[in-house]
Amino acid sequence: MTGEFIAFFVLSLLTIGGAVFMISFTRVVHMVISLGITFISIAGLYVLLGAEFVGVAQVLVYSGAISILMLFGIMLTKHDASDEGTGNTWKNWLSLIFVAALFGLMFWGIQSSVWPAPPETAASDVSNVKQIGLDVFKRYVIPFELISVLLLVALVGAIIMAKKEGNKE
Amino acid sequence: MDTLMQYAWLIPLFPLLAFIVIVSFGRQLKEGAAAVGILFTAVSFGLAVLTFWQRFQEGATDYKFSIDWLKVGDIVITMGFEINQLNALMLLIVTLVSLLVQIYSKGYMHGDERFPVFYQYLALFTFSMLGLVIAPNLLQIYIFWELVGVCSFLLVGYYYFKPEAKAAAKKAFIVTRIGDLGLFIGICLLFWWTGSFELSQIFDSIALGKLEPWMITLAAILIFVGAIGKSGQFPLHTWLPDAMEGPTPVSALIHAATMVAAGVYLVAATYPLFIASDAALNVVAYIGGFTAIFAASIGLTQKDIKRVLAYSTVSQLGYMMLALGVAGAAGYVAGTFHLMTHAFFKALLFLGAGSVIHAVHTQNVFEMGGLWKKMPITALTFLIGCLAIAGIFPFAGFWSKEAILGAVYEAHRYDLLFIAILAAFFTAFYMFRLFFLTFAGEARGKHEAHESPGVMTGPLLILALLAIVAGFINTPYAPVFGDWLLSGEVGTIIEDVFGAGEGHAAAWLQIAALGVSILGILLAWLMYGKRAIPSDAIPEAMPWLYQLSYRKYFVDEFYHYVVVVPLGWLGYLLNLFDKYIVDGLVSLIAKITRGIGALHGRAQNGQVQSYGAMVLFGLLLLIVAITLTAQGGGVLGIGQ
Amino acid sequence: MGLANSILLTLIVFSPLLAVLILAFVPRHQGGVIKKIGVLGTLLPLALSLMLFASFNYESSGLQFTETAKWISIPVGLQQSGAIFSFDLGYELGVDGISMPLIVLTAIIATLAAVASWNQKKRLKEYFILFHLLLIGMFGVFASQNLFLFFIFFELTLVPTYFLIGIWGYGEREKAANKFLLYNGIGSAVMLIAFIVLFMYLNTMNMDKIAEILASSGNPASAAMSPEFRFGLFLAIFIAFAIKLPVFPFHTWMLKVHVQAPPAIVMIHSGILLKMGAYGLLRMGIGFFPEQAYQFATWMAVLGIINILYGAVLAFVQKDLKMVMAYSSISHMGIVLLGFAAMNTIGFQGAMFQVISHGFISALLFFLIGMIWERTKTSMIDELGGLAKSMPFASGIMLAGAMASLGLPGMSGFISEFFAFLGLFGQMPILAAIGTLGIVLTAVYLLRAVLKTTFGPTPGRFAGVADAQPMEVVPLVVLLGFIILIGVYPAVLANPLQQTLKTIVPIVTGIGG
Amino acid sequence: MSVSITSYLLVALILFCVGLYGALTKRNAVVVLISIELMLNAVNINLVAFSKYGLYPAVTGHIFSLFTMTVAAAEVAVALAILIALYRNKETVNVDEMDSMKR
Repeated sequence: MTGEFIAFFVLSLLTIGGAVFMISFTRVVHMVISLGITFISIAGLYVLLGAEFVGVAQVLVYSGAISILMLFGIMLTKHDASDEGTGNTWKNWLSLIFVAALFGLMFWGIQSSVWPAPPETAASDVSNVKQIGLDVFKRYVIPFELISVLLLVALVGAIIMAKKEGNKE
Repeated sequence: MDTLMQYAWLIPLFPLLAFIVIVSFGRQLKEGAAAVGILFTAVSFGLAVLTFWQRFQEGATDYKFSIDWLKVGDIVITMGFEINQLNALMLLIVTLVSLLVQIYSKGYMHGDERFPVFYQYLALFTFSMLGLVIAPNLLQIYIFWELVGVCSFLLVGYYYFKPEAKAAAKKAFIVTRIGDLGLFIGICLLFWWTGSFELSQIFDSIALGKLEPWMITLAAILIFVGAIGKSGQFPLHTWLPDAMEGPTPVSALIHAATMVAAGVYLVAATYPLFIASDAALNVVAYIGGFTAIFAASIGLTQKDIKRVLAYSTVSQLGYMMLALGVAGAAGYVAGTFHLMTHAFFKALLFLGAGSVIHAVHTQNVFEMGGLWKKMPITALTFLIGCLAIAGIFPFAGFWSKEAILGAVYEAHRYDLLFIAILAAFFTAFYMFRLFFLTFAGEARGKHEAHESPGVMTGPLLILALLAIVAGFINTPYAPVFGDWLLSGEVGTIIEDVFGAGEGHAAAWLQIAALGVSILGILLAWLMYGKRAIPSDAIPEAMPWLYQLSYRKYFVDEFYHYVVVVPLGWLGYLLNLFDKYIVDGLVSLIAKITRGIGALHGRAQNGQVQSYGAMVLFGLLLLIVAITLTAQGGGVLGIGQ
Repeated sequence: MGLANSILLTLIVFSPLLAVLILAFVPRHQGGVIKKIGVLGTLLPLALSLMLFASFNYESSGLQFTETAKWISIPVGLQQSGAIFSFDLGYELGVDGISMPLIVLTAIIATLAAVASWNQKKRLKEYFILFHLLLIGMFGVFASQNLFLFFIFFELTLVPTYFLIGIWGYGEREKAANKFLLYNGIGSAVMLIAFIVLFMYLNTMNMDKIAEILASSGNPASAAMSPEFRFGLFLAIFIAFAIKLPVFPFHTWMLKVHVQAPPAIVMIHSGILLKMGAYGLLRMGIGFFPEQAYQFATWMAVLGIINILYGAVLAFVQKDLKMVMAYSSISHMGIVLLGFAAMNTIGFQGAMFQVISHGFISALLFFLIGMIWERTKTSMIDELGGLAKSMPFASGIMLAGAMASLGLPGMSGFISEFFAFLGLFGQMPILAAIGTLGIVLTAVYLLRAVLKTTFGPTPGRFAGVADAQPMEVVPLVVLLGFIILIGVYPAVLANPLQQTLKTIVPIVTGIGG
Repeated sequence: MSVSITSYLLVALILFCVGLYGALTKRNAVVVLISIELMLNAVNINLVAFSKYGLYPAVTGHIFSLFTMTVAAAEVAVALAILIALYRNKETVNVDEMDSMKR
């Protein structure tokens, strides 16, 4: 029972628990809090996996930006808590069955597959931030640039769409 | 003199001309149509007399002429005409009766709205009947056979607005058609077996032994089935009494003298076929015999004057069939002879009945009576007819009936002889029952009867004369007619097979037959003339027997429930089958297709999440499929 | 004359186009003018087809008035020699003894049907344009000697018929039209598959050539097709045309069409369009695969008998006069099958006679039913009655038509019935004997229907009904005239048929023994 | 004993399934969006896990998860913009009622 295992256990419990609560809560604040917990726990998982940079980015982007964005999204639109309850139960059950089936299949796949033995030592002591930086700006420079363009376009597009129309008409 | 027979084809042509003229100018002619019909038929009659006379003089060689009508492959089908003894005789009978009936109709149908139509049909019938009797081949016989059937149908349904007439016409057509079916099949089979429709060639083939015995029997019986239909023999007799719905002259012409005799004529014309098969002859004889007694027993109780006569016709036709079936030259002569005499006296009886109906406007004999004084000519001629049909010396019926009895006796068919004599007794009884009820006693109906006009009584007198004298051409002492008839080609074949038959009964048989007839008349007189015996004694004593006879042995009902009703049911069943199974199957396929479409349509509900679920489901299926099919190759099956 | 004869068929086939063009320029509201053009337009093909009839050579057994032109050529590859190898589809027309009478029949019925359309009121312009397009299709079917061309014309008949039924029909017209299109579309699809297979194997679409290649056992293309394969092809063609004929159990579409379509179209439909089934069966089914047809003959006979008896029994219980006639058509088409099943000259002749004669008879009867419907607004047998009183002429013709239909000698129906059965008696006497029952049943149901309509007491509401008008007398008299002409002098039809049938039958019987 | 890759994969799988269920059943569009984010995160966990325990450990997994985050961020931004626009017009963010393409 190493410390790593305990950390993993706790973090994954928080992740899944947060996700499940997020799905089942009906009040906005609760949802966003549980969402934040999930995201942060995932960041912890990343750190556990030796991906500190990704973990930090996760905290920045997801826990920081996206959760807040979602909060705004929910608050800006009319939120009626009672709405959720009247969903189509028949559809819910069907979806549940499908999802469970998918889970079963995947679980079976994961369990029955042979995985390579975990490496004896950690890959390298070189901070993977540097490694990432090297790779991003050498090998993946074009996707990186494209992503930036995508972000720009998304930014502009989001502004245009969310802007109030009809003022000039 | 040979030239005259070459023009025999004109005989049927004149009535056809009359038909065309009346069809074209019927509306203008009005009652003048009668004149046209009579005139053209008279010409035909003249020609027929000349032809007959020539035949009578010359005898021997038959005259035959034909033209190509149709080529089918290598087979040439011809149309033509043939004059032999039998034809010549039939020509004479048909033209004579037709002429007389047309003259008579001028009075009987006077004032009818569709007067020209009536003559139109009569002319067409005369044409068809004449065409039938001069036909040299079976195909032509069949063609005219059907045509006379149609004319009969048209004339029975002449009073088209009467539902009974409609039903009777339909029945007449369909029932005879059932018989025609036999003829049709027989003709087709004979064609394939002998390669020809020509009667002469068929006879040759039989003579040469080309046909197996069973073929001959089958063909003969099939042809006889045609005759059964046309001549109203049991079991296809039911149409004939119903056919009395037609105007009475029609009954006289078609349903007594000529068309119904066509069956007998057909058997006589194809007689070489029949005599080659004993079985076929027996069938003819027994059906004929049975019909004779069967119809006679029904005739005993009928109340409608025309129906009595109709059953009498059926019975007499059975007599003729009996004669033909008993075999031999004697039977052949006797049957044909009776055909001729019967044509005269039965036409006479019908026309007489028509005259009575014309006067009293009812057909129920129990509403007549006492007409002897009011319509003397009609009564007298009717009496002559009755005497003739009852076979009283020296009327025509005596000689022909006696010839039949003789033929049967000679052939040692005592069972048939007994039937024939019994039938003769019945005949005498019901004919005189009819006579006494109609003419004797007191008037029972409310009617001002008076004698019919001359145009109607004229034909009656002529026919009465013939009914008296026609028998003398074939007395046992001078069988002129028989000798002549057997001198033709067909006659020669018959004589070859059987040898010349004497065909006349021993004296005791003559006396016995006469005695039986007189007994019948006496009984009728006692019951209906003098009323010494109450006429309802038998009905009261044995009601079931009376009912059986009066209701015609329930044959009609039997057919209705055994044939007509099941056919209707079958039809309804098949209709349902057609609607719901045959068509339903197709509709079902269409519906399934549409249903599947609708199902998919419902899935297209615009709900993104449903689509998502669907996609998920598809993904699952794919994964399962790939996992199952790629064994040992890992999840994606790439490993191999 | 030379030139005219050399393109006579093209002229006949496309002559209705003239009327279409003229009609296209006539204003919609001038109904009278449109009607006149519609009727007069049919006279041109009639005249031309009578010319065809007159100059037809009765001695020759082969094709006449042939026309050939290159039409479509699809290059598909190079041969070893370097020449381009291509599929050629020619424009090939021609008539022989079978198709010539059918063309004349088409022209006659078309003219009469146009006359019968005189009382049509709705959307006249479109009606007559479609009518003439339909004509082109029908002429083309009978004149084309190329399978591809045949198929195109065959389809060309479907489309106008679909609209003619669907727009101008009675109550359930759309349903009837859909059903018509569905069935015939399936039939066409099956036929097209068979044609394509033939084309793939034989590389020609010319009917004569196909028959020739298939008959010669030495030809490699012919040798490549096994008897079983040929049987399959024969069955495909049989089914395709059996739907058209129609043969049980493919008949239900026809009932709807006959009940719902306007009378003039039913005349054409029952008079000619059904006949395309018989024509195709003889020309392509039996003509291409005589051996297989011979093997199939017993089944054909059985199907024929089923058709006859089934149609007759069902006609007996129908309540609607039109349904009676529709089932009667089924029954009569059974006789065509019987004639084919006989596989001898007599049978074929009977079948072809039946095709022509039923064309006239059914046209006549449906025309009469249309007349009755127009006057009484009903065609239910139970509601009708006693029409002989108020319309004696029409009733008389109706009776005559019924008599012709049930095979009265002296009328065309008899000749066909007689020869079809006679032919079959030579091959399968027992089946033939069963089939003859149909003769009686025909009489039963026809008399029931016709007598109920015309005989009996006249109900008051029909007392004032008018008899046939001059414009109606013409078709009635002409049709009856043809029926009687063929009945009395069948050689008029037998002579052209003769030589052609002689060429088909030896193939058939030569193999079958 | 260290944590095996299967454990990480399992966690990711559970997260993915929860997200999927949410995406398929929730009626509020924003919640659906969040669920989708959860699914993306699950994928990210897989990527990172493989980058450590995979057949060829490398940082490529990290880079890919970074890209995914970026794209997800862009996606969320645009999606929320669409939702707001939609809400302005239709007064609802209910997924059930967003079927105007069908109507």
